[in-house]
Amino acid sequence: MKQMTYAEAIRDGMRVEMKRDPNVLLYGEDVGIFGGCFGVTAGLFEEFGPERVIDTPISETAIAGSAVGAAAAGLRPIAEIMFIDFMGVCMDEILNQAAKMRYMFGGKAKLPMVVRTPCGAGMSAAAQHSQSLEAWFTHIPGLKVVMPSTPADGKGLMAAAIRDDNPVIFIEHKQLLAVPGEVPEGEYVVPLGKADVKREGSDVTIIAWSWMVQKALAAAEALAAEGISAEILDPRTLVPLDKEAILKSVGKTNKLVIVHEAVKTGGFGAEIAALVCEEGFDLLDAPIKRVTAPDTPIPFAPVLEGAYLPNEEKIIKAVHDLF
Amino acid sequence: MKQMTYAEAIRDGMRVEMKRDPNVLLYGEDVGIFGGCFGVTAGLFEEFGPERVIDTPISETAIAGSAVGAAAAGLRPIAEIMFIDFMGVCMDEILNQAAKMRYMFGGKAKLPMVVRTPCGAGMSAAAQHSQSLEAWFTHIPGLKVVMPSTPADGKGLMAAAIRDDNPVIFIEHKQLLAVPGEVPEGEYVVPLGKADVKREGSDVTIIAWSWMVQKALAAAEALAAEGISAEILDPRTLVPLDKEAILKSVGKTNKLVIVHEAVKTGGFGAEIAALVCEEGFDLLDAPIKRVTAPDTPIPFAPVLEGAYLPNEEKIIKAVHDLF
Amino acid sequence: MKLTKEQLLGFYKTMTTIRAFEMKAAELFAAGQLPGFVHLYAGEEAVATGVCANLEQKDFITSTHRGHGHLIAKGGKIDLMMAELFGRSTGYCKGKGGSMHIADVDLGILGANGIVGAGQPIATGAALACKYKKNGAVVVCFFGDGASNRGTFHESLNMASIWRLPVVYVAENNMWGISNNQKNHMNVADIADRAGAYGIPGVAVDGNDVIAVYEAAAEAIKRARSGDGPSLIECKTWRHRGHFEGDPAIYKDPKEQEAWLKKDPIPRLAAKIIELKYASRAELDKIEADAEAEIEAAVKFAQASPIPSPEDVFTDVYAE
Amino acid sequence: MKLTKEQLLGFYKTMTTIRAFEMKAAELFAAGQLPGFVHLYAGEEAVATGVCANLEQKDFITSTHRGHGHLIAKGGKIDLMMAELFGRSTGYCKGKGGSMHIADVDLGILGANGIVGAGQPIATGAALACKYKKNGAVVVCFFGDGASNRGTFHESLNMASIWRLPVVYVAENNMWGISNNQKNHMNVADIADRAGAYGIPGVAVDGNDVIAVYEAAAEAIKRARSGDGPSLIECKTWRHRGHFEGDPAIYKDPKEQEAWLKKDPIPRLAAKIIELKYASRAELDKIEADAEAEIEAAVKFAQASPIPSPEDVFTDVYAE
Ligand SMILES: Cc1ncc(C[n+]2csc(CCOP(=O)(O)OP(=O)(O)O)c2C)c(N)n1
Ligand SMILES: Cc1ncc(C[n+]2csc(CCOP(=O)(O)OP(=O)(O)O)c2C)c(N)n1
Ligand SMILES: [Mg+2]
Ligand SMILES: [Mg+2]
Repeated sequence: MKQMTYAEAIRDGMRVEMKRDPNVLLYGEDVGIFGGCFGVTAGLFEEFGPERVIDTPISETAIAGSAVGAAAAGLRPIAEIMFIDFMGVCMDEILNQAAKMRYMFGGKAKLPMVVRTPCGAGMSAAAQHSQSLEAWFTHIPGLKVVMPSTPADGKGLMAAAIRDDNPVIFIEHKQLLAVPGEVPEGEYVVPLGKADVKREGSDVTIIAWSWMVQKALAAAEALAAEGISAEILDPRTLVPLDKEAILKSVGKTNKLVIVHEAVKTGGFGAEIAALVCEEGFDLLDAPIKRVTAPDTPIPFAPVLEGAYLPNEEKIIKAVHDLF
Repeated sequence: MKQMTYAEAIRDGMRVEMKRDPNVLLYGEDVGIFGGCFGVTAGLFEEFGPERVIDTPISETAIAGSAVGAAAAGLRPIAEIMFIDFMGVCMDEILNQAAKMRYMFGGKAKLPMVVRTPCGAGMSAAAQHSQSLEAWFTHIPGLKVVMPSTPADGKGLMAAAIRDDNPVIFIEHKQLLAVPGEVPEGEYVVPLGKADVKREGSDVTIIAWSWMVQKALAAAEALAAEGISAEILDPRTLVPLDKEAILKSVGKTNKLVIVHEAVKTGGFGAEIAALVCEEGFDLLDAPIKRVTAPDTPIPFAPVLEGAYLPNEEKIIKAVHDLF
Repeated sequence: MKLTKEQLLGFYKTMTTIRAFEMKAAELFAAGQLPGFVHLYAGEEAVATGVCANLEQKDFITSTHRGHGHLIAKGGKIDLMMAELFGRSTGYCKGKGGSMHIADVDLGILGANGIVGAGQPIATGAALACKYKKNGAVVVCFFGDGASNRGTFHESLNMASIWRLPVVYVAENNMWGISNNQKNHMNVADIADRAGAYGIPGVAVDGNDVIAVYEAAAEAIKRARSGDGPSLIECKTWRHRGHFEGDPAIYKDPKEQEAWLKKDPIPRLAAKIIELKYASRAELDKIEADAEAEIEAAVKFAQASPIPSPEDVFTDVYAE
Repeated sequence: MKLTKEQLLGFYKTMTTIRAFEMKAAELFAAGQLPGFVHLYAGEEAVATGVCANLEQKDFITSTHRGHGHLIAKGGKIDLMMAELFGRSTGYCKGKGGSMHIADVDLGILGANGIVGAGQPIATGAALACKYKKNGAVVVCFFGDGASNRGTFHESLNMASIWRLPVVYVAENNMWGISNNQKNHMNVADIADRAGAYGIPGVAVDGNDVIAVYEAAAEAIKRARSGDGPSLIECKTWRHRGHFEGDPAIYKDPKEQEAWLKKDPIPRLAAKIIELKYASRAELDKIEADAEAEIEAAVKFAQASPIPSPEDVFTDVYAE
């Protein structure tokens, strides 16, 4: 085990896999000597050279579309889209090519590709550089969707994403990049589709992912002090989703709060609520609460962005509403 | 009242508004003498001429993006995207420009624009020409999302969409185009945000929109024969959503089935289920069921597409599961 | 460049096979036997044929919604194609794709594509893989005049140029994007001129002359294979039919249609072959008849094939 | 074209105001007073100034992430801009937008934009509105060399060309897209050459020479205003600073940076003005000092302005 930040751990996941498999290569805007807009790829250009770590033009459509072609032709590309907000530029490539090629071809193609992209607000980057758009990708069959919340998960899920033979959308949270944690050295794989109980509890289940796991853990601390024992469940991958883990936890606590940073309407929290309401209705003894951003674009000014973001207090309040 | 098909009624909605306001113009691929890929714009080129009904190059990004600019500069454009499946090509324009401009500018812009686009399967058009992607748009604050299920709604909602000062995604179902119905003549506006009870009932609420309203009505017929009285609620606009109407109906029947053609995971049905589970939990006496397409791309062969689509039998089965 | 008898007769066989496939598809569609959209390549056979004659099995192509010709020219199996059009489980895609999504990855065919322009970045990425793997393979990207106006065109050609990728972009300029004529959708006469925006060679050729196409493609493919980067080839041609089957194409000027029908690439090649005395009319007729027979056999195969079972909907979404 | 004293002094005022705004923003950012991303225009002032000097209030512009210069040149109010950078409720966007989203629709400023290339179709659509309304207005679209590689560029210029829209596309070629040099992101020396792909005029000018920019823009804007359609102008320039504040720009060759700093457009214009005897050095210093004073006042205004209240998050999503 080694102490690493989330950014270092994700980089380590890429580095180990790139050493392991010469078909893995990485490209995107400013991923080379610049090291990526948030420094996540720093040093990889120096280590692997310009054939495997490639700066692209500002052409997200071609970045994502070429990753599809490269994967179909035998590579395992990792493509970086500098902000998840820019995924709109290459949605056709994700929606109609990456996600569907295998199915449309009757199972006769494999697309081992990873699209890495950072999400999230908290740095006053305003409406076009702060979004959380994971719900879109969960609504596209054929994709996998990964959202690590810790350094170790970041490394292990990255390895799993690279080794997976399907297109994986790998979403890194900007606010987590500098967060440190213990990370296994060398090859380390966290399987896709397995949720992780980040804190055990018995009175209420709080499902949260990415940055919101931290907020939920903080809320759980405060709740514990009042005598409410909250279980924090981190699905880690939204697709595939670990339904058993969700139903098991709700079966234990009979209360559910879902926390996500994305805007409320149409967020992935709705899917989890609907799932539990459909398959675990009898487990519930209270309404399912969602703690999310409001249905507005993301404002710039820190005070507004602070009001916009879900946080510890909002989570605590939602839990209180259930008791 | 006049007998019109859904396609004719939507066209009539556009025609009446174009006559009423010279700033309304229509453009898209083959909307001119070709009359649109599905004939919805037939005759408008002849009636309004090439300055107001304009064929574009195959450039969805520029179509949607230019509609934003045209609206910001004082027109009320109607832009057609030939299939909703192609919205991926212009998602940035929808997500980051149309939906957010007003907010980002601190309320100092108006974007009266309509993006018309057909959705839906049922014609063996396969995975890239058959999708139902409404959920994406509901997850973008700043947009309105309209999905008419009848000719009269098609006309009246089109008028409302054109008159609205916000970007409206207007989704027409290909399987409804030839469906006839009674439609008011002349100016006719159905306000956005008002659900419509398409059939009154007391035992179970079925919420469905677009083509699925027809399937739900057929299922309700069959259920009535067995003595189950189903209420069919058509939200008509997903954003704004008529929450009161939904909670009122569930309050009456205490049972809810949601039907949509989009794939299940992350579909708008999840949002409705989550809403009811959060704000109307005590109204429910059974799990909320969703009848949707499975989480797969849309297959080509008729037998596969038939198996893929939600239908009367699947709805009836879901209702039976609640009794 | 001197083409051999075998080459020209090979072209003839490919072109007549494509034509026979397309005319049969038209007939079957009209008879209500083919579901979905069907876009035919009739009239444009010289393009796919002349280009793909330069390719090896390891090379890749990306195709379009109008893909039958490309697939046949790259070696796609007629019976599996036909079965796919019928939506049978023996089809290339087990009935999941249909005409717009036929692919044979083992033959380097990365798929027909229902999204106009989508093949451009995919081809670019495949070329990146070829270059990276140093396997000597090249990629050909087919697309239409309409697709030349998509952003994908711009981003792809720019990317391929700066990375000197082994890819040839082939613009099939049949002068129409559905009902929209080239003169209304672009303000340049030659799509080939757009190559200048990327610092790559661009050439416009008579797309109804298979020899001209072959020669232009030979040069571009050689350039790509030897590491000298991408090119753009524009082939001027004409689609004989409506945009899709069922389109009466009222937007076409009947005189122009007639004039183009006279430039049909197949009789043109036949005349050339006869002039060169590589074959007699009767021998050419035999080639055509064989092509038709092959298509008939494919139809029989398709019609005798099982339809998929409903549970097949759920498979092939993810690789294990 | 002979420029008057008033014109040149006007340019000088605009350019020094932009520079003063940017240097103040740099200082404030370094002091931790400005939240978010801040991209500065220092070094590129001649472009916005020379272009916008040809515009009337009814005309439109679209700007970029590096937008302060465009906004000032089009008449944007300094105090409202500065207040927006501070995220105050008196700011142009009430603190909701920040540096990347400042707009003044009444002045025809359709916004800075955080999405590279996004202004291109927006400008195209605004030009469609101008043409349709026959109001004699034109549109100028500013964007960078990096943005010239986005699909939006291609689709927009093509659309504007076929529809003969009154729009001028101004490529600000500062040779960098963040850390990616032009020689690595495109394979042509002049972005202006891309105009040929759309059948429109394209010209490359020294973007650090405000007079050259003014003249090229005058011609293109006249063409647009008189109904003769769009043009592309490339202005070769250099950003003095990192991509955003905080970027040490290690990817820049210090020699090249130094050489370009010598070509700073502001001293160049000063020299010209003095040579023409339109003003003395002292008079120019006065203009500069006034500009700095105006910026100081704007900072005071901003700092004295209220911060938004949390409930403001919920307003301005929809128009009623
Ligand atoms: C992105 C996208 N936009 C629009 C369409 C609808 N469409 C299908 S084919 C076609 C015309 C294509 O024209 P061209 O590229 O010239 O090819 P051709 O049909 O002439 O072979 C259009 C508009 C599509 N499939 N994808
Ligand atoms: C679509 C999109 N891709 C990437 C970015 C990130 N980004 C912001 S500015 C920039 C560089 C832009 O270069 P250029 O267009 O030359 O403008 P400059 O910064 O040099 O003024 C990049 C890559 C973005 N904002 N939008
Ligand atoms: Mg064409
Ligand atoms: Mg630049």
